[in-house]
Amino acid sequence: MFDWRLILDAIGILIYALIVGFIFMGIERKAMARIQRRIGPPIYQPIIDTLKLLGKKESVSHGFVYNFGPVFALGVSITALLFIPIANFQLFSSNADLIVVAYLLEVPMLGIMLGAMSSGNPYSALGVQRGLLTMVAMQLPYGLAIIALVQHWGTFKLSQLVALQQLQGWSITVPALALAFIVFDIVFQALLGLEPFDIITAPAEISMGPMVEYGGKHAALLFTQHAVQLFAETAFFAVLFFGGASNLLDLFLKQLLVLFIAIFVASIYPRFTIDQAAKFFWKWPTIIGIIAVLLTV
Amino acid sequence: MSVPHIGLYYFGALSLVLVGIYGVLVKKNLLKILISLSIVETGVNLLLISVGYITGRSAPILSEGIGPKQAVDPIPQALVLTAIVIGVATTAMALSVAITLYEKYGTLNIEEIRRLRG
Amino acid sequence: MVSVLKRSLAIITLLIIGYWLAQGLAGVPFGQDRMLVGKYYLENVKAQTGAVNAVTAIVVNYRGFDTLGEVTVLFIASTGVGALLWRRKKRRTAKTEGSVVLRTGSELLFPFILMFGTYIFIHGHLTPGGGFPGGATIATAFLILYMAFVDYEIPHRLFEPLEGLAGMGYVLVGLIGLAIGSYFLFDWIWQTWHWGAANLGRLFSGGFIPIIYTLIGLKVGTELSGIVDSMLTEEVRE
Amino acid sequence: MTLVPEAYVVPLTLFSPLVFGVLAWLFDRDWVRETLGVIGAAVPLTVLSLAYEKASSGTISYTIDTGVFKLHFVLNSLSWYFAFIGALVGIAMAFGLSSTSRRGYDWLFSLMSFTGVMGVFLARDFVSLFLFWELMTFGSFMMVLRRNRHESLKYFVLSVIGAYSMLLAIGMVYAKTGTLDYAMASQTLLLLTKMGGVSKAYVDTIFALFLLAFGVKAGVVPLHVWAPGAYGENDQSYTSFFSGVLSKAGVYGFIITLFVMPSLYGIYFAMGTFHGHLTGTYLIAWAGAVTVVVASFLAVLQEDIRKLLAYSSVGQVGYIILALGVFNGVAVGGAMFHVLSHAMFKGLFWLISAALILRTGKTRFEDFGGLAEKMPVTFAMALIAVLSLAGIPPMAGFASKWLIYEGAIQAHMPLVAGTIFLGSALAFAYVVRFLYAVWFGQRPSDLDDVREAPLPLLVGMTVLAIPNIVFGIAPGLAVRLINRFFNTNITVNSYYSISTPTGTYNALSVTLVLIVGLAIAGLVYIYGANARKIKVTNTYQSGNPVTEEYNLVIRRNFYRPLAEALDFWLKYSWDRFYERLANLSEDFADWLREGFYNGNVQSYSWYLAIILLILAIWGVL
Amino acid sequence: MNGQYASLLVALPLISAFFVPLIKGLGGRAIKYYLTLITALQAGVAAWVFKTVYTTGKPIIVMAGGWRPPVGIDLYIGHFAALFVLIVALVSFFMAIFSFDSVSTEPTDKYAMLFLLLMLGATGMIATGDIFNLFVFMEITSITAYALTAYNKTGEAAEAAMKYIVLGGIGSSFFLIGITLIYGSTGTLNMAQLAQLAGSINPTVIKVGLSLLVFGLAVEAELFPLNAWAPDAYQAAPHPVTAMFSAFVVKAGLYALARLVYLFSHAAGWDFILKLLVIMATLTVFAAEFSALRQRDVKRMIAYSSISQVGLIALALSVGSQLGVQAGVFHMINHAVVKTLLFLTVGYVGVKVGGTGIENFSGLGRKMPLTAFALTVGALAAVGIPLFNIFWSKVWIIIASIEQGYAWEAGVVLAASVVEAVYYLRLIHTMWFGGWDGMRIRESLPLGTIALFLVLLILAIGVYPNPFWTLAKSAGTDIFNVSRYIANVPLMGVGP
Repeated sequence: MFDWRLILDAIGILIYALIVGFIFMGIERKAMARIQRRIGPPIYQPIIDTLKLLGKKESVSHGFVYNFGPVFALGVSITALLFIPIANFQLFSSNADLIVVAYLLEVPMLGIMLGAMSSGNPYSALGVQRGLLTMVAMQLPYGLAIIALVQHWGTFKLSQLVALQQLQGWSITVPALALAFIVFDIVFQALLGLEPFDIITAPAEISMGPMVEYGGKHAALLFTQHAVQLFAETAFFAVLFFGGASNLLDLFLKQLLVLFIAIFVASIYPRFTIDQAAKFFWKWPTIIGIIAVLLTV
Repeated sequence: MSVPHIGLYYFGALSLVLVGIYGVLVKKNLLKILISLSIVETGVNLLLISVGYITGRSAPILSEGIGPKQAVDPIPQALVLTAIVIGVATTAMALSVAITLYEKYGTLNIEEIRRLRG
Repeated sequence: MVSVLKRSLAIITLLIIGYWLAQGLAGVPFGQDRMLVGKYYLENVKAQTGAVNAVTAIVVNYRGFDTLGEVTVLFIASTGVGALLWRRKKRRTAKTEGSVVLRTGSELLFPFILMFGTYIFIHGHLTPGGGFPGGATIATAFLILYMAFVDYEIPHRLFEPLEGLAGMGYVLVGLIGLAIGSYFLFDWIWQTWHWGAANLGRLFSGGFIPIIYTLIGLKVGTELSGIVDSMLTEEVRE
Repeated sequence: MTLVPEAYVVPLTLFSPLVFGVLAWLFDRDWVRETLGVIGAAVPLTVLSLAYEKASSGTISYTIDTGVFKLHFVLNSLSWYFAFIGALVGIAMAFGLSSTSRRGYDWLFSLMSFTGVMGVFLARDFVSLFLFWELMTFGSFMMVLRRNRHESLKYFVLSVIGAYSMLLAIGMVYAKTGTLDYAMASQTLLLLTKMGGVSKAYVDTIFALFLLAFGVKAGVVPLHVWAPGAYGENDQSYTSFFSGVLSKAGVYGFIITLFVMPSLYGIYFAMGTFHGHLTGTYLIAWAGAVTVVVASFLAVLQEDIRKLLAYSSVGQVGYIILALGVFNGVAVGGAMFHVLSHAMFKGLFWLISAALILRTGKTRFEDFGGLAEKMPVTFAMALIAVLSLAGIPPMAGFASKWLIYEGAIQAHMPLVAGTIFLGSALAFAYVVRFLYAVWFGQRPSDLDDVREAPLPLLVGMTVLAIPNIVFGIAPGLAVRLINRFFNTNITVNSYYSISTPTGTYNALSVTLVLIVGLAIAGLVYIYGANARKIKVTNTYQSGNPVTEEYNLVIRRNFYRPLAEALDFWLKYSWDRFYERLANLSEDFADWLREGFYNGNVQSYSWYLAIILLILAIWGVL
Repeated sequence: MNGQYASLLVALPLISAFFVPLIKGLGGRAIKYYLTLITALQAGVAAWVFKTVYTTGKPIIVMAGGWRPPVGIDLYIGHFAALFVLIVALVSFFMAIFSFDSVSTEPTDKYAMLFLLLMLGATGMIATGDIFNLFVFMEITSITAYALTAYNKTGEAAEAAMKYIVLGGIGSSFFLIGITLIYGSTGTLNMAQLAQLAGSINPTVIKVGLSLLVFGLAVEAELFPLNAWAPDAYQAAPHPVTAMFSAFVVKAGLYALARLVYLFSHAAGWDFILKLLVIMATLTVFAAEFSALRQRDVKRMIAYSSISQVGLIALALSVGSQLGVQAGVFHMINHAVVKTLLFLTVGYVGVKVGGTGIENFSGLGRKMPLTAFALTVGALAAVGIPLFNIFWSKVWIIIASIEQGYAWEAGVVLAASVVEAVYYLRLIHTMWFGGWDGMRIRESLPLGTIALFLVLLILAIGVYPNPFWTLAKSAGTDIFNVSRYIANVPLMGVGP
């Protein structure tokens, strides 16, 4: 039952996503630097870092679960990616739908946390706690945005969603879904762990949060995971709100657009503390989400 | 709400009963309560007897001269015989209990005899 | 202050209850002939029980069960009083000897009161009165002795068995009725043996009424004097 | 089917646990009691699995005539489904009990509640439902009574209030319809509602009473107060049965009111609609939603492992109630599937906590830590349970939650669906908190000699772990079974893929792609140099060494920020409210007794006079 | 042996009571043996009467003195009376055995007499067919009860007896006024004839008369405001006597109440009386349960619980439907069995451990395991746990009362029985899991066998209630179906 064409597509997309993901990370650092009026590292810097980390002679491990954590995270990110309809390649999206993908996008955090927790380092534990709390906080608005979307289009299948949006215009054009877009965008910041909600890694306070114990190839694994995750989430965002893409270039441009919105927001806002973040998420985004949901019922 | 006109005997017996109940409700001393109880019993017995009376007839002893038509209703008189003895029995029991109470509590005022409550 | 409120409240309640009872009694007008079963009794008392006094006939024969119950009530009273005032060793509470008049008078009158008591309960089926009044008079005889003498006590060893025997006698009469006439408390003397049918209105008539009344008289006499005795004695505290 | 004649199927499933329980209580020798107990729990499982095809196609009915009532039992596909789940968790409990409790007392009452729950599932008329309901409550109550009187009384009072409100409802139904059997009562009730023979208020009261009765047992929020105490203060392996299956009796009750008595459908219609949804079911949906949110928030903030699991169990049952309330095919199918998956992963969780408490003797999170190495098998089981409860795709938990998501959003109940999102995030949070506090981080010194859980307990865990994975990868199996008694419009493409009108979920493909992804990640991992294993205490802590006393760990108050964010809501607690209510009623009782029986003869005779006055006043008027 | 030998039921206890003074000299133990013998004989006679009534299906009419009713007094031993006289006899037999250990105060011969006459009074009340005879037997029961309550000669016992006498005295006097009114208007005292004439009596008289009768009997049957004497009397009386009080003395009062109320069902104002009884019964259950909640003395607690169960029976009887009366009778049987067991065990603990305070019960499970087990079974049965006997009758009573439209009353009763569950389960907890002072007490064999027999009976009725339910059904119809009652009584055509 193996149709080889699908496998080849999947591997091709995977490699493409990997490269584009690293480039997005590079763009992200470059853009932040440019905004802060400094030159910033070249765009392909993350690729070099990962290869350097992989090349290290030997690295430290705290036991099986510590190794299993990052591997699991990367594995799930790859799975999530393969279920999103990337441009004209349907990949596996026929036998899973919006809810499954939304869940798969959140599961990598469990992988990272498994590794962080088993490292026994209190900073990583603090990082885990903050990561979970952010996730809890943003889950309600995230859910409301998705519900509004689904209620409007009436289907969960991503491919069908893309087809409908091709016909009737992007989701943003619909007023109610515009509100959902705003909510989803705020939530998107937290999903990526960017500035206003990057309490998880919080470089200054708890030295990279969960990733504090990671070094060598574990750190490399996490960078690749972050790249794939970045690509998958931007693609998911594009599919949901910008009507997916007919070809890769079209998808790339939309992903860049989403990325730049996130970068601009990230470079402006200072960091929320965790209970401020929770209170914030449960005030404005939830209210807008409820309005969006009630409009589309 | 017409005032019910009842015979003098009924009135007397009924008022005895009411006086007795009044005594039980108001008096504090146990002996007075027991006395008012026996007043109630006498009142009731009187009532029982007066129900059986038929005007113009004599006691139901059917010796010569008094036939079935001239005798009063005998049943209440038979019943009252038993009722009186029951009254005596209750009063005897009550008095012996009062004796023990006085022995144990040293008083007959029912306000103080209240160990068993709640 | 409270007691005045309480008394007035009591009076009001009792007036209402009185009015209500009076309304009920008004339905049973005084002095009218409403006899139903009573009329049957009056018509056949002589034929069926041989007693002239309809009340005693009803008390002993027709409604004998009531009297049996009622004798038990008195028995319970005396046992109850005995149980409650029971002390291991008792002695008379009287302190002062009766006056000369009382002492000699009581000694003289004692036998006559006894005789009068026995007369009442033997002639129960003829004259008014019966076992209970007779027994009461006998008890008063002993009461007088108690009042007269400081150390007089009724012969307990005689009275208690007598009381039991009299009670048992009554029930035995009933059981014999069950055995002979197949009905409990059946008047076998009058109904089956037809004794004393001839001399209606004289002593030897009235079926088993005189026998029962003698038993009741003895029983009541001993019981009431027993009650008097327990009330007039107190515990000997060593 | 020839092995067990049809006539014996129902009585065997019903009464064998109780009989063996009594035997185990009588022959209180060490290994005799355990074997009897396990046999008692195994009989229903074997008999039910043997009677599978007979029950799924037709029905096996059985009647006991006790003179006073005719108790009527039926084993059809619906009751078979619930009874089988009960039996499965029951056998796991039996294995668990054989290692955690050494007392005939526990065996007697656990197996008595087993019989009670079986009776509730198989009952076909109200009186047998009520009888076995009381038996189940009494059995579970006695288990808690031995350990903590206050909690047990709180549990007993609430469940007896539930049971008696059910009796009231039964009485009201009997008064109007004259029969006690489900089917006949429902027909006549439907006719009466149509012909207006019975007033709407009457129907509403019946519904409210049933809702109260089943809500108490299912632990709907205002009535959930007994759950932490009853589940916590108990032999943990029995709690796997208690919270896994007994709460399903409450859910089964909702199903009875919603589906088994079709005419009650009529009742729900008679109750009118509330912008598009039946008021009755809308209420149930919102009750479930509130339960999910409140219970999950409370679960996250707990410090004691048993309390956390108890609140989480209340929350998960809240999901089921919510899905039943949504009342469209997919959601109800999801609810039934969640009944199965909840029983599996919650039972597993409780067995794990039984193992932990048995081995370490500790119950608070701050005393645990770093047990992953010491109890590897239990840790693996814990991972499966965590994945399943959090709803991670390859596990059964995800499949049922996915169906509930689909159903809720399809039925245009947006806010209720929103609560599901919040609930599942909270579930994820408290499950990871459990993982961190118990299994990872620095191990306190007194836990160094902890041994692995005993064998019977491990067997019990595997019995519950396997279905989690099997139904995770092959949800079609369970949905085909559910479709046999409910016409949920979930189409089963094949044993591993199910699809609803609006979405599909191919569990096998997700798992396969996951494995492929892990393989790729593994390759990347192996490509790097091999790693040197170091002790847990050797960590980057900007210089200061990690020692025994100076052991930085945040197991206590793991979610303090969340508690601060919620402090406005945490001021109110249902528990304190009920406590005050109980004291109020006891003081009232004291006042009444002191006031009325005040020992004074005069006041007593005044009472007599008052009664005479009442009679007189009535007579005079 | 024709039916008339049933009169032995009354004659036997009477003649043996009168015989006791003769054997006074033989000492306490001999008298107790004598007492057990007599109660055993009475049980035999009662069993014979039970067999004849239930095999022939026709009630035995004992006509005292050979006179057919209404001329003479008749004992109507129907299905209910036969059943309950047997229960009275059996309970007395058990309590006679129990008296060996528990009654030590001195005049045991007088105790034996009073014991027998209490049994006689209750049997008479149940069997009699004549309202004045009912009054006489009620008085016999009450006066024996006064004597027995005060029997322990302590201050509390005398106080309890005094309260009982004052309230009982008022109650019986008004009962007598009721009889006077009814006799005055009808001219007969026989119940069957009264039932025939009930319709034709002048309405005001029957309204006042019936309410007075009900009032008098309500004092005896412990309905709400009138049962203030009951807890004290139960607590102060010797243990076997308390068991007899709750097992059948109250039942006799309740039966008489039900019999009289249903006799006058054609009279005017009847349904108001029923409504009043229902309200009083519900209040009884409510007040008694709540008063038992924080009791320090277990015997008084169980007394309150017995009063509340009696209230439940009264509710069932006054609901006014055949099903209700049958359920009420079934509850009477169950309640008699359970309360005998409870008072037996609590009394035995009181005797052995010295006092029935709750502290004496802590750790009873290890101190006196058999008694503790019997007490637990009794308590669980009283609460109404399934597989025990009271569960069935309580369910039927609730259904019957709801069917008659008393849903609110049923609700209150259920709320009250939640309270009952609380205090019984607190007792069970203190018994099995309370602190234990280490010493184990040997339990006597005869009492153990009685307790076990009662436990087995409870479980038997609980698991398979059919035989007892058919008994209760026929007994219930016997009370409710007045026309059959009139047909059975061979009335002489007396009167104008």
